[in-house]
Amino acid sequence: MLDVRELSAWIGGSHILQGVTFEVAGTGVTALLGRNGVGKTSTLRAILGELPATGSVTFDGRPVLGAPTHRLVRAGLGYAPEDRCVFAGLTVAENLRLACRVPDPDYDTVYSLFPELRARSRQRAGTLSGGQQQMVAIGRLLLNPNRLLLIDEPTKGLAPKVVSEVAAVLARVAQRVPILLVEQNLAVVRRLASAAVVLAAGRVAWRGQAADLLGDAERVRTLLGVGSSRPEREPR
Amino acid sequence: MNHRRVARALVPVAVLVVAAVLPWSTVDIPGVFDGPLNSPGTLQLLALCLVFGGLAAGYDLLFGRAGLLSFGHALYVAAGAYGVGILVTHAHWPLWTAVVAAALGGTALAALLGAVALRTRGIAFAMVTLAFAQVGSILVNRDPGGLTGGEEGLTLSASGLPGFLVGVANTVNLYWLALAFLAVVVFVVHRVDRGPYGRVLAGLRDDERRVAVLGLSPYRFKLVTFALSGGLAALGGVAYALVVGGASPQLTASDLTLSLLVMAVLGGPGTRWGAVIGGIGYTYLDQRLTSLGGTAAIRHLPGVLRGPLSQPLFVLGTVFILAVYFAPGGLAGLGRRGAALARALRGPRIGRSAARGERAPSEP
Amino acid sequence: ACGSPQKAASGGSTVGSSAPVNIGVVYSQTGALASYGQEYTDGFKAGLAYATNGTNKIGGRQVNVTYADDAGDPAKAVSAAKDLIGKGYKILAGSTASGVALQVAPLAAQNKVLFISGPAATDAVTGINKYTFRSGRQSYQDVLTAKSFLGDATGKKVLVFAQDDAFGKSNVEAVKAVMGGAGATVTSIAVPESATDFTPFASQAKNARPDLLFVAWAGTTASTMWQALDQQGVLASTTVVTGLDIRATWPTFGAAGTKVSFLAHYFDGATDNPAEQALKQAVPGGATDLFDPDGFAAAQLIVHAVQAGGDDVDAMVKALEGYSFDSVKGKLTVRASDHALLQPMFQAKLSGSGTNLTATLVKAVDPSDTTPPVVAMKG
Amino acid sequence: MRRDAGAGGVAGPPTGPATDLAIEALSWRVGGVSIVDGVNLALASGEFVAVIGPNGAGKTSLFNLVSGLRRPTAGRVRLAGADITGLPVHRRARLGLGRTFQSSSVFGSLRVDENVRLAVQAHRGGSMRAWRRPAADRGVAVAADEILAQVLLEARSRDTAGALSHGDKRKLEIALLLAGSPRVLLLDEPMAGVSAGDVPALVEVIRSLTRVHRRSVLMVEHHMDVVLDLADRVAVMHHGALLSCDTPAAVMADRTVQEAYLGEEL
Amino acid sequence: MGTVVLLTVTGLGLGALYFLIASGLSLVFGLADVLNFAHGLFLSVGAYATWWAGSRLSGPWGFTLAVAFGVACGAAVGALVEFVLIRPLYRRPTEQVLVTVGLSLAGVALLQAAWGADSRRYPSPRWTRGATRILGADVPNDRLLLIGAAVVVLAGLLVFLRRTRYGLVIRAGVENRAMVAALGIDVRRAFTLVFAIGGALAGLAGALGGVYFGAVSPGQGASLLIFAFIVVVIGGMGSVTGSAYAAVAVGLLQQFVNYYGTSGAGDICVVALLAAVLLVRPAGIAGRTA
Ligand SMILES: Nc1ncnc2c1ncn2[C@@H]1O[C@H](COP(=O)(O)OP(=O)(O)OP(=O)(O)O)[C@@H](O)[C@H]1O
Ligand SMILES: Nc1ncnc2c1ncn2[C@@H]1O[C@H](COP(=O)(O)OP(=O)(O)OP(=O)(O)O)[C@@H](O)[C@H]1O
Ligand SMILES: [Mg+2]
Ligand SMILES: [Mg+2]
Repeated sequence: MLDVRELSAWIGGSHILQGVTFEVAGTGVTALLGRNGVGKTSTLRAILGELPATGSVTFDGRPVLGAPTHRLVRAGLGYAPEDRCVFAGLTVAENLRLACRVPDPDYDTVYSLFPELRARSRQRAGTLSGGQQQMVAIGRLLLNPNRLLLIDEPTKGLAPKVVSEVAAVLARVAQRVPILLVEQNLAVVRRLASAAVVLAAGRVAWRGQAADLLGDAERVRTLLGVGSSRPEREPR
Repeated sequence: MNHRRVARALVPVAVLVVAAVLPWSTVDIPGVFDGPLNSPGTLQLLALCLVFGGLAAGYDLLFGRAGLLSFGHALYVAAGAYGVGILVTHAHWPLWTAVVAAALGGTALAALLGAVALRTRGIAFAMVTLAFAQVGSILVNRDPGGLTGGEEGLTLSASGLPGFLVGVANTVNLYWLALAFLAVVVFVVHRVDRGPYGRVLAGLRDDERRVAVLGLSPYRFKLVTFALSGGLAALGGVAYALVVGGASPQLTASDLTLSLLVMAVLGGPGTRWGAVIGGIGYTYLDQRLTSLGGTAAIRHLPGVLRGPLSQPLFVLGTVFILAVYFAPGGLAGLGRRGAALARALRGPRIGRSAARGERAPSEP
Repeated sequence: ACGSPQKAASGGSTVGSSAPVNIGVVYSQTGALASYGQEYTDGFKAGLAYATNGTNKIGGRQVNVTYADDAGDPAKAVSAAKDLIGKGYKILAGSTASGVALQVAPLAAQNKVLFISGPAATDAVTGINKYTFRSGRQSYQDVLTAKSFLGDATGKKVLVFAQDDAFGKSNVEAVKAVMGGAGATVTSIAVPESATDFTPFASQAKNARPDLLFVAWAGTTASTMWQALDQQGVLASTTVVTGLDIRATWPTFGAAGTKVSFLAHYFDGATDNPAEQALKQAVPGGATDLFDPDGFAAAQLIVHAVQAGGDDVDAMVKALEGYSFDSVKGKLTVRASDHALLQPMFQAKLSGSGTNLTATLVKAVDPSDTTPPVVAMKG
Repeated sequence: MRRDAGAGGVAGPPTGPATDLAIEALSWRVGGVSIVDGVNLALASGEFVAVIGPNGAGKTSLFNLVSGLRRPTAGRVRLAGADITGLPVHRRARLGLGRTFQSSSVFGSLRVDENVRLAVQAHRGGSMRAWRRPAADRGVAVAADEILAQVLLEARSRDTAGALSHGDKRKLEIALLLAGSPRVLLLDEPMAGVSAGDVPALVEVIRSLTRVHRRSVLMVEHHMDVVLDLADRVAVMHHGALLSCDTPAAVMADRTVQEAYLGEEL
Repeated sequence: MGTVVLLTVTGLGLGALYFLIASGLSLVFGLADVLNFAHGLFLSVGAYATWWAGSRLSGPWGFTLAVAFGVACGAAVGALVEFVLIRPLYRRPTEQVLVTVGLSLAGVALLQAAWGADSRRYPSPRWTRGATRILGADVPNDRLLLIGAAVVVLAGLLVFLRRTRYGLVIRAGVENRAMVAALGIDVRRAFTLVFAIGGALAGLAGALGGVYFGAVSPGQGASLLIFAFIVVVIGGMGSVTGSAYAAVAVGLLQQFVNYYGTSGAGDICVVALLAAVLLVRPAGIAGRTA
């Protein structure tokens, strides 16, 4: 679906991505992992044309690198950025309305997943709590029929219960639409991802099946720094 | 490493010394100045440039360092110029007492009005300061008690001035005076900038709420900065009045504040030397472009070009727009950009999207 | 190359009987008063040619005129003047705006150079110092001309309609002194300087029912003000007097133009004499205008001063004090005590419509009827 | 969730005389909506209390009231016994109340180390001084470097803070807080966005605050393992009210907490 | 009585003029977040274009066509300025403001080079120069024209902002342009449109301002700009209805105080009103407070 080859990107003169190569299959979730600052967010932004980049990105067989962001999105590439980016001055309803690209947006999914948003539809998004803003950002993505989703840390700041719910919805969505997912919560990755790409310092450090990565404690420790020294979560 | 620090400290001193001995030179730079360097006309032009260099640096303390966009800075410049003019001409005070009083008065005025205006922020702050300055402008134009001379302005009476400041032969003293003013401003601004205080100002520019959470009162820091900047502006107004020989209502107009802003931006706001260079360069252009209009080169152009080019403001406005475009970060930013460009040229080729990207290395 | 930092005005060491005479003209080439400046220099060039009989030489010495732009900004004017003085110029002329003239005049006294002020109308230039003269009229002369419309002033009601700024206030004062002194009751309406709507003030003027309404107005709001006076019917109900500005502004009177009585410093057709004919020959299109005579007279004054004084400024001053000569406007006299320029003034009417207006002379007012009061020389 | 009958009572510190922070019947209403509703909570010296609750429960709002960014409509806040309810933000900070922000707010145009230096200097005083005493400033720089090492940011200390990735900004937030060494700390989701591999180290930094430095900490966090690892007591907020405040084990055992907040395990 | 009526109607007329100027300014400022110092220039462009066309066209519809031409020129200049000057700078808001400052300097000088600094008589239709008697006061007809135009513009803008998607797109675009693009919307087009509308409104204000002043001069637009700024800020950034209230308040206040108070008091009162409003409600009367 999405084929990224030798992607390099710069910000303010520094070389952030140094030849990233991976692909996203036609179904399921591909997780993009790595420690802070390795370039996960930058990869998504470069794909979307928000950063100056070289290399090649093909979406559905067509080269897209360099096309304006809004064209890509119109072509069915949905994006939820990591810092939520809700429009603080607009109400919740306006935020959602703005995101609609089709005549019959799927409000039902959004409102059934986040009933909170219906109740607060007239509240200005800037006064929402952090988690509520995250809900708006995810909700925006689910309104339109997309052909590929790029999602950056969707569960950050959400309460555990909502994390499971979001994960469930994404799992459902992923049956129809492939997802490239950046996520720090390994439990969510384990639940959703079929494939995984691990970045380190602007390069791909590992690629393969998600199970192969998460099933191998040693690999997880070297690639993601998650050690086994810490006790696993206590049973409740 | 240590060498560099010494050099950094020495260069300004060297520049100051060169500037101070400049009036002994008879070098003639045709096209740049109308007469030799030590001719009164050239010295007068340079003195004015220095005064505005200082004014711009003082304004940049507010705009570039503390991030406060004031549209009413002209008020404090005018307060200094009119203050010294009134005290010397009407109240017959001795000049130096009047200078101190005008500078202190300007500081106090800025502290007072700043205390009110700083309760707002952003564009609202800009507008409140603009409004206060507008009141000042109205008052000056109304000529209360015959003190300001209304639209005709106020002429400094020569009898109230020490002899060494009067007469064309003494223009060089005005030049040194302006240089001294500039040196004072640069000294103060750099001291502020490099000390802990400057770090707080930089913090304020980024996030006021954050500064408060660290335990520092944003309001107090902003107010002190505003008053300090107002005091420097008043001192600049004094220098202006002495150099030009009086004050005119143009000083109170918002155009003056806008030109200070333009100077700061042209030079590079918040940088070490940006505003000073911007102020000097802008004033030089502003003063010289009027004579450009009369030059033969322009008179022989076809009408379509001659009309606009003989309008100094057209040339100035255009130069300004081009500078904003092609020298973002001001003149001071050019060096940095040059380095970045060189790096980019050495690096790999940049894709098509570079043209739209943020701060793309290949951008002009 | 090294020199002294106090390189004085003696820089032009080329003093001597064969050296050229350097004259600096600092005026508004650009800026709001550019068209005044243009007329002034047109007149100056014509006057110079006339006074030197086309030779451009005074007593065998070549005349060398340097023009500098002040853009209406005192700072630029002072820079330009200092530059010229520094280069050894002994004679300056110019100043289109009053504010500029008042800043430049002290330089003349401080450096002992001759300064002939231009169109700047402020009374304050008169008697400002020994080295400053004027080549145009002053506000007080305007007011005295306005008084000539009143006939016998005793018992008449005069209303001054003016902006509340220095220019307006000085006019109100002058009218009080001139017409009030002659027995009229003078009241005034002071319109805020920055106002753009004059309807209520016009209506107030109408209700006051004066015998004569004197309008003292400057700036770009003039047409709005005339429109308001006309709309409120003021122009139809009383004699309205105001100063006639340069020709380009006449159309802005709109419909009011033909209903107003004008006092005029000068307009094309006001006089007919050799100087006027010479001016007409010289100016573009043969159409003279308001400030041409000022430049013309300035040139005449300078030529006379140099003829009499050579390079000695004090001798020039002496020669000019009391000097009387024939110029475009007629006979002009420099009053010795305060350098006021005594001159004839005019009453005029506009006729025509749209942009096609002509001014016609109603009456010339004798210099003796427009003599401003004597002021003490200040420096 | 059922409201605990003796919420006010449970919320008090279990023992010990010294109460560092006392929140008394604190309420905040905006436009007729009650966002924080009569919260009582006391923090003993050296105690670590975690606040959990669904999104929009009012946790961040509570922090805003305590730190002074918002004015409560009712109730008081005491810091070490002194009433600080009416004080402006910076005065509270001076008295020893520090906080981090849920969405990182660092000084983007300053370098990372300058960020921390600013915080150190704000704490030590002398910020108004325009004259630099090089010796004093060097002390500040050393302190700043130490703190950056603690939060794993020493490698980035010369970078502009605005250029940090999100996770690294979170770490800098914590560094800014440490620099002020306040006696009471409010941490708003310190681990959100921190990569899983870096969590343990930061947990240790935070743990040392109470265990080593005897500071008192109030922390909002959605990562339950972090909460369980660190907290002495866990307070549960819902719809603006404090439902209960108890040992971690007791709170985790509460069925309503499990249903309304934790949900099914992934 | 007559005086009060006259003051009220002319005050409303002045307010209407302020509103016409402020509406475009407020639209561009509130939506596109650009404090447009060149708005005064747009105004002068509209006025000169109308003047130019009006002196060449005659007949009953001549003036109306001339105004339409002025509005079109304003719109064209607005769009052009956005396209050429503002768009490349959208990540640098301060520079955007500065470019408009430069533009206002250069543009006014250009007008001056073309038509001179002196004011030109304006070809207003005869009926606008007359007066209508209302309750004992001779109200100038051009004020009635201004009031009418202001009402129409207000209604039109409200429909545009409330009924079309553009308002939403632009408000969001100001906050985060990249995110709007990431929602699949071509935000650049919307911004050009806003500038075009702002320019058209300025053109209209300039054209009708010419009638009000009876003349055009290059600096005319800029001289009114400061009050338009004040109106925009008092009204609340970007709130069109707020601007309308503020314009009426400023117009009436200025007119009454100018007449009854001492000179200059009108302006000082307006400034005092500004300061007072901002201190009580920093976001303006219709602005949202946090
Ligand atoms: N504006 C910028 N200027 C310079 N460098 C930047 C800028 N923005 C990001 N970077 C650098 O780019 C690198 C990659 O950042 P990116 O945001 O892609 O990381 P990330 O993998 O998403 O991290 P995180 O998990 O913390 O979100 C980081 O080292 C960061 O410091
Ligand atoms: N001005 C306002 N008007 C209406 N509701 C508001 C306003 N400000 C905040 N709220 C609401 O107050 C509630 C509390 O928000 P707060 O940010 O304190 O939640 P939180 O507990 O920190 O949630 P999260 O875990 O998602 O960060 C939210 O539901 C929010 O929508
Ligand atoms: Mg990221
Ligand atoms: Mg929160």
